[in-house]
Amino acid sequence: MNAIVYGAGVDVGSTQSKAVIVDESLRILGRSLIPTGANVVKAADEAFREACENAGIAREAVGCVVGTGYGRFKVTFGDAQITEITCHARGAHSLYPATRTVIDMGGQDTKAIKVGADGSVLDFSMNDKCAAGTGRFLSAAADVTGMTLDEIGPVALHAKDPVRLTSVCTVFVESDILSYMAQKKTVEDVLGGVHKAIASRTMALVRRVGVEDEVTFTGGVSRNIAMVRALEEVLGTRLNVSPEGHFMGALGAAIFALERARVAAARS
Amino acid sequence: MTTETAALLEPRREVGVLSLGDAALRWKAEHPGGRAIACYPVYAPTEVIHAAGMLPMALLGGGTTVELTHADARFQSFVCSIAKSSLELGFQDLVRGVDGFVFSNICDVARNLSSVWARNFSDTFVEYLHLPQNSTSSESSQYLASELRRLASRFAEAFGAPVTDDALRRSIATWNAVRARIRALYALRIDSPEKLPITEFFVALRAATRTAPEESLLRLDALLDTASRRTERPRDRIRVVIEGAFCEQPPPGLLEILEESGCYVVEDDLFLGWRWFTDDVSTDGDPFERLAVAYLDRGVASSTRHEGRQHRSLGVIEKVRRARADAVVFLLPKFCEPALFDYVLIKQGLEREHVPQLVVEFEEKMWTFERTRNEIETFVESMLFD
Amino acid sequence: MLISGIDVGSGATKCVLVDEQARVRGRGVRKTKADFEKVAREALESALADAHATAGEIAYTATTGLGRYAIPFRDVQITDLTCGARGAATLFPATRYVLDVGAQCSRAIQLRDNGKVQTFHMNEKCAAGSGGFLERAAKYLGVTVDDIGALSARSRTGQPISSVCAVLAESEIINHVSEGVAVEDILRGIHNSLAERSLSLLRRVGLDGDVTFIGGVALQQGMLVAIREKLGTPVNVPEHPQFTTALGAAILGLRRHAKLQTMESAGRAL
Amino acid sequence: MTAESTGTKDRKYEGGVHEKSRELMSAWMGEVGRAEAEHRATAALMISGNCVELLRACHVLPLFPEVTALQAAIRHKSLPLIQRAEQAGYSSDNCAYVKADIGLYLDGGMGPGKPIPFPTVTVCNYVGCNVYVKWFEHLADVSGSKLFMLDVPFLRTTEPSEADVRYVVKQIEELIALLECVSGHKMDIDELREILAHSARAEDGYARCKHLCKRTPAPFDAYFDAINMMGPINVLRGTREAAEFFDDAVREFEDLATRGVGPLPEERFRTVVEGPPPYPYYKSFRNLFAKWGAVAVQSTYSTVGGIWEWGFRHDPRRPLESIAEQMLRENLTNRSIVARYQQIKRYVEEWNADALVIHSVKSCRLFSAGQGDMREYFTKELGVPTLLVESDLEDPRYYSEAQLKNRIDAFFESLEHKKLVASGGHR
Ligand SMILES: Nc1ncnc2c1ncn2[C@@H]1O[C@H](COP(=O)(O)OP(=O)(O)O)[C@@H](O)[C@H]1O
Ligand SMILES: Nc1ncnc2c1ncn2[C@@H]1O[C@H](COP(=O)(O)OP(=O)(O)O)[C@@H](O)[C@H]1O
Ligand code: SF4
Ligand code: SF4
Ligand code: SF4
Repeated sequence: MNAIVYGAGVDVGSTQSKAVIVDESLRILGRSLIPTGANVVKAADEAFREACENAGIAREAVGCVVGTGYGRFKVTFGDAQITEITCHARGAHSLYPATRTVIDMGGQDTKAIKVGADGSVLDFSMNDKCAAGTGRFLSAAADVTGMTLDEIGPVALHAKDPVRLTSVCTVFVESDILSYMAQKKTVEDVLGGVHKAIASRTMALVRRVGVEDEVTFTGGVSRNIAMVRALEEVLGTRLNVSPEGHFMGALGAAIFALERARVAAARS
Repeated sequence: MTTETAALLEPRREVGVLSLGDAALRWKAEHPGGRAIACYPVYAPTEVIHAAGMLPMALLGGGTTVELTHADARFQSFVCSIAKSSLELGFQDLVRGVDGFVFSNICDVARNLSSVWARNFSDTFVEYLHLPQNSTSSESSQYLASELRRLASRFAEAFGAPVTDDALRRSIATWNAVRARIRALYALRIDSPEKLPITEFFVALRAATRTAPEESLLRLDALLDTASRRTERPRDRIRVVIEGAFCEQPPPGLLEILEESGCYVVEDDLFLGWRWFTDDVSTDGDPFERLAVAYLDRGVASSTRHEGRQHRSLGVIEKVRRARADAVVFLLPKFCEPALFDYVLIKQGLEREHVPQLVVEFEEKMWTFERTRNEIETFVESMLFD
Repeated sequence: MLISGIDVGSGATKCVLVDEQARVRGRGVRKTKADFEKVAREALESALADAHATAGEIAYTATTGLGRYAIPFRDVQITDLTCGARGAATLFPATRYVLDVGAQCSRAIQLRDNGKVQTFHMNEKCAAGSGGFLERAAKYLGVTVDDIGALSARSRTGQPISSVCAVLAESEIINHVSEGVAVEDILRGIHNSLAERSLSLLRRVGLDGDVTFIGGVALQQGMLVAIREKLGTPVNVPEHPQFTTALGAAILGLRRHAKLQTMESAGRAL
Repeated sequence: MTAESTGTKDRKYEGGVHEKSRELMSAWMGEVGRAEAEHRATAALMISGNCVELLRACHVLPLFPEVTALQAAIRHKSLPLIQRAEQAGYSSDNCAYVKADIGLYLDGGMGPGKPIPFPTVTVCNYVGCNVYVKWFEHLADVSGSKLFMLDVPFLRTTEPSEADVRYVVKQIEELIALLECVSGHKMDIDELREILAHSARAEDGYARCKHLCKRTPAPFDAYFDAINMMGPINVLRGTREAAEFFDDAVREFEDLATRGVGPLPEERFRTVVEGPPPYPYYKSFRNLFAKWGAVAVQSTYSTVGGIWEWGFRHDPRRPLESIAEQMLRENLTNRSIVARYQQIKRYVEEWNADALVIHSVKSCRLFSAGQGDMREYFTKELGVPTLLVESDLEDPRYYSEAQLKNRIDAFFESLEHKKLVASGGHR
């Protein structure tokens, strides 16, 4: 009997770990999202377990597991490791085959990826050594304003006169925001300014690889509607944003896993 | 900005706020066939440019007006703002109207910028002057004279604008006059700083770096006249020399905070290129050689050149004495290697002389000044209330 | 009669009440929120409750810290550096150097004989080493801020942390955790690197006399151990380090108030 | 950050070249250490486009603060020195080479009676880098030595002007007079010619070694292994020992090339590397590339002292002029960054490289400022796959292994894919 082949991708990010299980038709059967926390090995395992549960299959049924993200070498049960850059490109390509540019905004870094027609990486650029202006910056902004990550996006959309920030350094965003609030700026304008600042910084990154339509926005921050709009504004083009955006790296990894599993199955 | 200062700035706003390109276009509209050449605000061969019938302008970066979206891809995060924002001006076409750029060996960043500029905007005139760093060699002045002549011949080639010896002599005389006015304004501020707030002076000087010298003369005279007739009450403030912002200029808001927090700025190193010579340049003999000799023996002390004759700190200590200042406030542009290096030697010299000092780092695109205000206020509190 | 000193810091807002003899009568603290005025009032109320006093007894209010201008009911505002110096000199008159590590700012101050500021140095713009970073690290490591100090003090060998950037240091920390480094060693490592940064600030202003360590981070035992170890000289720590700056503000306020009163009575006498 | 295990063992490849180079360099360090006791005149000099031959001919022992700084970094001793200098007021944004050097002095490790003596004179060969001017001003200040500013005009086009050459030659003459004065030895022009002949021979050998890297596999890594040749070519140039060193090196590499042996078990990618190496993490950085079978077949850093592979040699018949020409034209740092693009382009084409790797270092703006533009040029205009990574050449605080690894892995993943596609295979 020919067993069904599954592939799993586990994306161990700096803040959150994501896992996705796909079947042979690249359908997503299950997914999971948990905070990475302090024990990375455990987080990877947990994410995988939850995804299997969510998919309703046994761990053992998965033919191949590919680890990606910062903690990819911590996916101890994984069969291979691939960087999230390659995985995001692949994931985005599978959902939007016309994708030529991917913008991945995660907790610690932002990447612009130029993608070939077959979903391979042609070129990429990342924020430099400095982590300023990434997802973490938004989390810090959420903290200071006393809101959740889900809330800041919709609020920022209502900005009338967005403030300008001196820097997008995560460490100093708090006092910058506090002093704007003290000047009686509205929360909407402050958050609007925060999103705008990140978008313009991202633009510089994207220019490095060149903007080519279609552009797909992935990573945790793609869930933030204000960031989507701010990026669309600076790019002057519409973005593909999928509900799976946060899982794109894991999805790409799962697809790679499936391919490997197929090869292995064919061999045996 | 308080409404009071805003009102003071109003008359000069016109030229001060225009983009470099628009300021050039405005002048060119009045001078059909004219050309404009921009240089960093450190030493600039203003006489040679002027003698070729062109307008010398200071390339001052983009301040808070441009968002960096192209230049960030060319220069990394550890490069100063002025280099990035001037390149950005190019990419955003905000220097259209400026016909050429003259760079010189002020630092490694500016040097690389000149090449990157030339590569990205291959249709503009870009020239690089090597200003001698050896101030003691018997060949130095000849060498600089040959550099200035080379520049003049490049102008002739590119624009058909030759520089005759006579024209250059006349230009030297004109710029001597401009520098004399600027010196008079500085003297006024040393004497009664309350008559000329730093922000107003800053805007006036900034305007002078993008106006023809003949027009600057009139404007500066008017300012000198108005200011000296004012009857402001001197306030209880400390007198400071600011040092370090010789290339990337501080945001006017930062200067305003300085005065608001209790300082009178009585000397500085802003827009040095427009007041480079501490004394008149001779107008007889070979004018190229006269300029070269003056560069070597009566140029201001500046971080952009090697001062072979005396310790780095002596120039600043001299300024403190001459301006009867109480303290030195270093305004250092973030990532500016020459300023950050010289700071150390100057600081040590000031410590030996017991001159109080404060260090503040800035970026031209700074918007909020809370931290800086805090530091300056503390500094003033520590000096004023004993 | 009471004088209040309110320090609106970037992390916490602290209030200290002193009486005419400059004795501390009450303290209050609240986490700083965007509405500075409200937070300041809350901290003040909490201090009043602590002192069993009423708002009517307050004769003069001095504000300091990041939000010093945002408090409309203040009589005077003074910078936190001046106040920190004054507070430290009040508690330990021999103080020559003050190290103040708060939520976002670290600073080293050199004092003159009279408790005035001579020179100071703040952390640079790109600054990983402050209390806020510790709070976030604590969250990661699953411990509370109150526990950090004791845990770290227990470690014998700190795990070196190299990153200059707070954000990047976090991932480094995570890395260590997953490699099985003990939580206390990581905390100690953080404290060591924070201590190193603080000391380099101190060394910039000089180091040849009594050091007083103030600010919220001085509450952490491990940090103290790290600093003492590196410094090799004794370090004074107030009983309530977090309130030192507010105390300084109150003391300066008290002087100012006394001066105004003498001027007033002199005026009346004329 | 602790170097995560990369799965590859530290490379075993080390040959006679490495060993001999270490011997020669420690002999020179020994001389430096004895200089004071032996009352020998010394002069501090910069590596870029240096004129070490003049010092030798005047019997003045050369000191190279840059070499001192990089050795501190390789031995993981740079951080405390940098911090020491920062306490004295240097900014975290200043070039860390300078800070390590000045830090060494502040730390008491340099000066009278120390293994590294104060220089008798400080000769600032201002070739390109403006930080040199600051550095030597500071060094002259702490050591109390006389500073000679040898001002070398920037190469604005492809050739120096007559005035440029005249200016430099004049200064060289003035420098000789000064050196003669400090050493008490009158320079003999024939001795200088002999020294220059040694130089030319070493230059020839070095160039031949680098050309051998055009073979597949390349017999050595022209970035990492070239460092071992940079001591002899820059510091010891003009000595018989250095000339012989390169004769041996050519022999060794020719043999390897004939046998088809390279520095790695398998050469899978050929790269050209731009920018100085991260000395504090030299080994682990190398391993990040070795893991992928990536070998540098050319590098720009190896030409800071001089570019020899296009044929320039010091000419004993025109001693002063050829020294001036070398300083003005034949080294990386005095050329514009755009001229560097052309140099790299030739490397990529003639050495048959797959990709360009740019290592951008925060300390050195001379090298780095504008490398983003370089990346634009190579990726967009030439279509050469280009990787840009950042850290520092001296300051360990700017090295983040996890970040570097992420970028390097992703880059080679995509190169590998391209190779697969090109060879008709698929994943
Ligand atoms: N519900 C949400 N709404 C908006 N933004 C979110 C949400 N959840 C996470 N994010 C953003 O996504 C970031 C994490 O993105 P992710 O791609 O998981 O990064 P990493 O892979 O580095 O962990 C967070 O820092 C946060 O800014
Ligand atoms: N109970 C506590 N135990 C240990 N550390 C504390 C405690 N309370 C506050 N801190 C530390 O002190 C910091 C706040 O210090 P504080 O001096 O109040 O800062 P600021 O004046 O900038 O608001 C916090 O970030 C935290 O690291
Ligand atoms: S600000 Fe400083 S670093 Fe920047 S271009 Fe000017 S001199 Fe160079
Ligand atoms: S602390 Fe801020 S400015 Fe510094 S590297 Fe980190 S994010 Fe960038
Ligand atoms: S800037 Fe670069 S070339 Fe100049 S001294 Fe520093 S490391 Fe050397």
